[in-house]
Amino acid sequence: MSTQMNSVLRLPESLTPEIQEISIAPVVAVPTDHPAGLIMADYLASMGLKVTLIHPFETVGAILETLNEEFVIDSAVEERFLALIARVEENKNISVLNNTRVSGGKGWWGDFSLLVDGEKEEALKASGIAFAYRKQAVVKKPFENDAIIGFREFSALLLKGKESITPTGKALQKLAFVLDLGKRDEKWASMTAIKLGTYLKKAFGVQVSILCRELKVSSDGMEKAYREAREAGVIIYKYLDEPQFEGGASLSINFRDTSFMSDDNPLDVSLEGLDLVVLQESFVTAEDEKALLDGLHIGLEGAYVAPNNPQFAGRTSRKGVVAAGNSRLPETLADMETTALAAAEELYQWTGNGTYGIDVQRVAEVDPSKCATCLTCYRICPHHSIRIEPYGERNVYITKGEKEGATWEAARVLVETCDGCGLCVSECPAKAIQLIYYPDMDVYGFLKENL
Amino acid sequence: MGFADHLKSGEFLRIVENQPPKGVDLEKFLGYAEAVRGRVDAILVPELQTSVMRLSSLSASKVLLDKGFEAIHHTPCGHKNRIALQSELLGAFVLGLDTVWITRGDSPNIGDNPDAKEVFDLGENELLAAAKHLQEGYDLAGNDLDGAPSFTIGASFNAGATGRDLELEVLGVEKKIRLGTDYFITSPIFDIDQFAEIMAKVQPFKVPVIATVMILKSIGMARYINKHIDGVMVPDAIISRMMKEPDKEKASIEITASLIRSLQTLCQGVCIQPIGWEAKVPHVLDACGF
Amino acid sequence: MIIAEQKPMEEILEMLAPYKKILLAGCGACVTVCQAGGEKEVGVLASQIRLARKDAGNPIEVLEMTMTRQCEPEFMEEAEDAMKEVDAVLSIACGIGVQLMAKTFFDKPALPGLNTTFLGFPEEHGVFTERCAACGNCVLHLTGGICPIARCSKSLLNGPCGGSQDGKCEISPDVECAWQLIYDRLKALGQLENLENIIPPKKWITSRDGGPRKIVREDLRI
Amino acid sequence: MGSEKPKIVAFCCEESGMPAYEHAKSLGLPLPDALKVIALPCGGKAETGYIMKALDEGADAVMIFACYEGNCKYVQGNIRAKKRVDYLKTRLESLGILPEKIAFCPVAPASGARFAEMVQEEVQALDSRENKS
Repeated sequence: MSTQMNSVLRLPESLTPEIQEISIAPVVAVPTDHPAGLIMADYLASMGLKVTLIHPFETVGAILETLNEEFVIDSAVEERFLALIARVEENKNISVLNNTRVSGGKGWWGDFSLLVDGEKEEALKASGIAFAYRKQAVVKKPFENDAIIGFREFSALLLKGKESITPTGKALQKLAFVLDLGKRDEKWASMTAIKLGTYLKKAFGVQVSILCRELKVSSDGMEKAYREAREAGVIIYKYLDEPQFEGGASLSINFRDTSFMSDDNPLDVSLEGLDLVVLQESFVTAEDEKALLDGLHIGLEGAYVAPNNPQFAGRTSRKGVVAAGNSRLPETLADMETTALAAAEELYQWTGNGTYGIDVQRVAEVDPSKCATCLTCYRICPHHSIRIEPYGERNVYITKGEKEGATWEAARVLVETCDGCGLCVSECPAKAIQLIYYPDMDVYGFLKENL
Repeated sequence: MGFADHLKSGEFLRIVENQPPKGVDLEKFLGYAEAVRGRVDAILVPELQTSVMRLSSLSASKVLLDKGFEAIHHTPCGHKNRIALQSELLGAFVLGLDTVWITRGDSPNIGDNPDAKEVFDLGENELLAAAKHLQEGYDLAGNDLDGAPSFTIGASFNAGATGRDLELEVLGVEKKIRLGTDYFITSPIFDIDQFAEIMAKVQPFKVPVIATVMILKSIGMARYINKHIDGVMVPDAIISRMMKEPDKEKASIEITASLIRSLQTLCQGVCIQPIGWEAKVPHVLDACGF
Repeated sequence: MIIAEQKPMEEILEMLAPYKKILLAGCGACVTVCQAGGEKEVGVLASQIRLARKDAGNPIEVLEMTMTRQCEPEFMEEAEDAMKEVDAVLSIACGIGVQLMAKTFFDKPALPGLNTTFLGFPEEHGVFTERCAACGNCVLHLTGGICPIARCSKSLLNGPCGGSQDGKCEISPDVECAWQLIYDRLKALGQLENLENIIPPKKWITSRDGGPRKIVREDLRI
Repeated sequence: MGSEKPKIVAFCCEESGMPAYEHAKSLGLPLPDALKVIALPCGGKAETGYIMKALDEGADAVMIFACYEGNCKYVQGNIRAKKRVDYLKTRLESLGILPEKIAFCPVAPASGARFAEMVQEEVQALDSRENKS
């Protein structure tokens, strides 16, 4: 055993970097109903981009109404945001569309069109899109009880500095978090419960139980956080069937736990005398956001891309589209502001300079003579950056290295938005696609040499 | 004496084919049967021959059985799937029709309802296997039966095979015997020499072979057979003999009778196929001295 | 498009048992698109065969090739050289490809690596469904563009059979009742009166029931 | 050479598997000499052909190190890789080859320890199999 002798095939930088400058109009759209949208619009405009702010309210100021619901704000924060609104309203780089809803979108980075209020698509062109929408938090209470609340409400209580107070006025001694009641597996809730639980246990000696279906260790630092929580005395249970709640004078939860025993041999657990139960909410995506995501082939998953690199916190699966605010479920005001700025900066990097240099070697390329136009790549591409060009003259595609006049009906990769991930390469049944900078032969050659 | 006993006895068997009516008037059908009563060992009742829609072999055989005839019930594969075929075999047994003849059957597109859906779920060999299974007490899928039938099973045999086909046919005969065939009825025989050659190859299997003898009604019919029906060849000698005779009907009966007489030494029986000349069958029997 | 799926590995290995060197031939047409016999499947299957045989201590040499289309005699040329070297060819084209291989290379066994399954389309990526039975006598104009021959499990021309429940077929709750679909579509089209007419019994003679079919276009023959 | 066995090919996602491998190395954690590491831009790039080819060329096991579910930069590259591995396992089984020869291993970029642990587990599993047969 050693750590020195492994043969390693690394990702090549590029064969021979070939930078192609493409022009990108510094024009962006910010569809929003969330303060994060204002932050992004302000930042992008201040960097010199032409920004169209699209929102459904009478005035820009109305966007701030949500600030109160979501976050705890003091007068300093309020002042900061009032100044933000003033800047947005005054900035000549920002044109504001009041009372406007988004009903769809299409296109690619550098050439997006937004459908607003059912108008023609041509109505709004933009090179990039930064969006931020509210999400409606829905707490599914088993029955009406003041001591059963959602995460958002609980965070607000804590942030008000009343850590040991429950909504019922009772001193908080026994607390249970119940996760995974909704369908979607959202890691933020586990993360929040673990962090808050550890804090409450350590700082105030609150007895904390966390009930979940599955431990989510898939984020950075989660394993460590779980360990810390356990060491602090937070008890984590795993249930199979939905826990049963009982109300009355004393709030209790009954469920079958599988964390100590095996799945086949569960243990009946009853948590009694709870002062507070915090339920994981489900979040309802805004109509406008849904229409936008569907139109751009992003989908909810694509909007929440959370790559391991936290630098890109605002990225979606599409180049030229970033998200912030409630669209990504941040926890605190500071988080929200950071994400919004990071997202805006990301979009500025792509769209701000008027030109963009692309290494056309670091992309996938289709060999049209092999392409069976099966549409696999078109369906699979996370960036939606493959088009199929089947009909007529306008779609004729002359390939590299082919004689002039050689035309094929085939898929074509848009080099501008291709990120070189290779998903299309690995799925193509005709083996018609290759990553130019990292062809299959590299891998096959390495295997042959080293095995 | 039942048909099975006749087979065992080794005597030369006489079978007559009697086509069920296309309709429900049984008068002619029964008339033809009565005309040969006591002079033949069994009456073969074909099922949907050449895919022409008519009364089923099962019903017609049962009518004959009730009138005291020995009937051979025919089950071809063309128009029923394995479920119906097995059920039909069970039905034949409970009606007392325990002598059956299994063949591949004809495609509907040569019959009078050419648009019908072709079935051929099972081939002849698979149906023979099914019959074997039924007699052993379970169906083709291996499910147990509540009471097993017992049959005397016949299969077909293309006696017109020559050259490469002959090898295949002999192989097929062997296979069918393994699948429980008790007797064979051949395709129509006209060429005795050729048939003798084939019989030399299948004789060692020691399974009774019954040769079909078709009553040749006219020279036109002979020519049609030579042109359109694979595996059956009317030799020139027979055609020229017919041409010479002034009384074609008489010639026809004599030719048939002489064929039957030559076959008496070659195989274990004949099945007379009248093809519309049912009324002439007694004359053929007379001419043969049966 | 012709939809096919790969035969079980056991079956493929059994077929290949007598051979030491084979050609694995894919096809660049339908089976590429339904991801059963394209270049990728050729690569993966070849590796699988080699692995299994190596493991069994009876190694086999597998040449790989994906032909443009295995359903045209002209493209058979592509395989000529390779066929000289091998004991047999395992074709992962549809049944047409296998037969054309058998016909072209008469002295070498042509083995099928796929089960050619039906005429259909991908309902979603990775889900293929049957839509046409190639019966040779189309009735789609009478049935709202939904084929009762291919999609009704009893191929009823004047359905429904009465066995469907909640619009699902009695054979499985995953199968939609074709006659429910036909009814819905005709209703949407305002053509429900179509259902009052009785469609005459099907002419199966145009289907496989009339024997192997053949189309001769004298105007096209060269 | 004893250290030449078992040959393990690790396909590593550039976003998680590769950093985890580097991390394991920087921590000095033991990794087998015969571990061959191949970087891929995404776990989803580990195509069926690569995996089968690696086994075909003589690898004793193939491991695919990709991101945890929900963490893929390309939305579903890891999910697709996992599905592919599951499919290939069924194929291997029908070939009479142990499906454990292929493993899908989700890993976080900073989990060098987990990376090394999973490789060790695979080595041990291979060893015990070797001893059995």
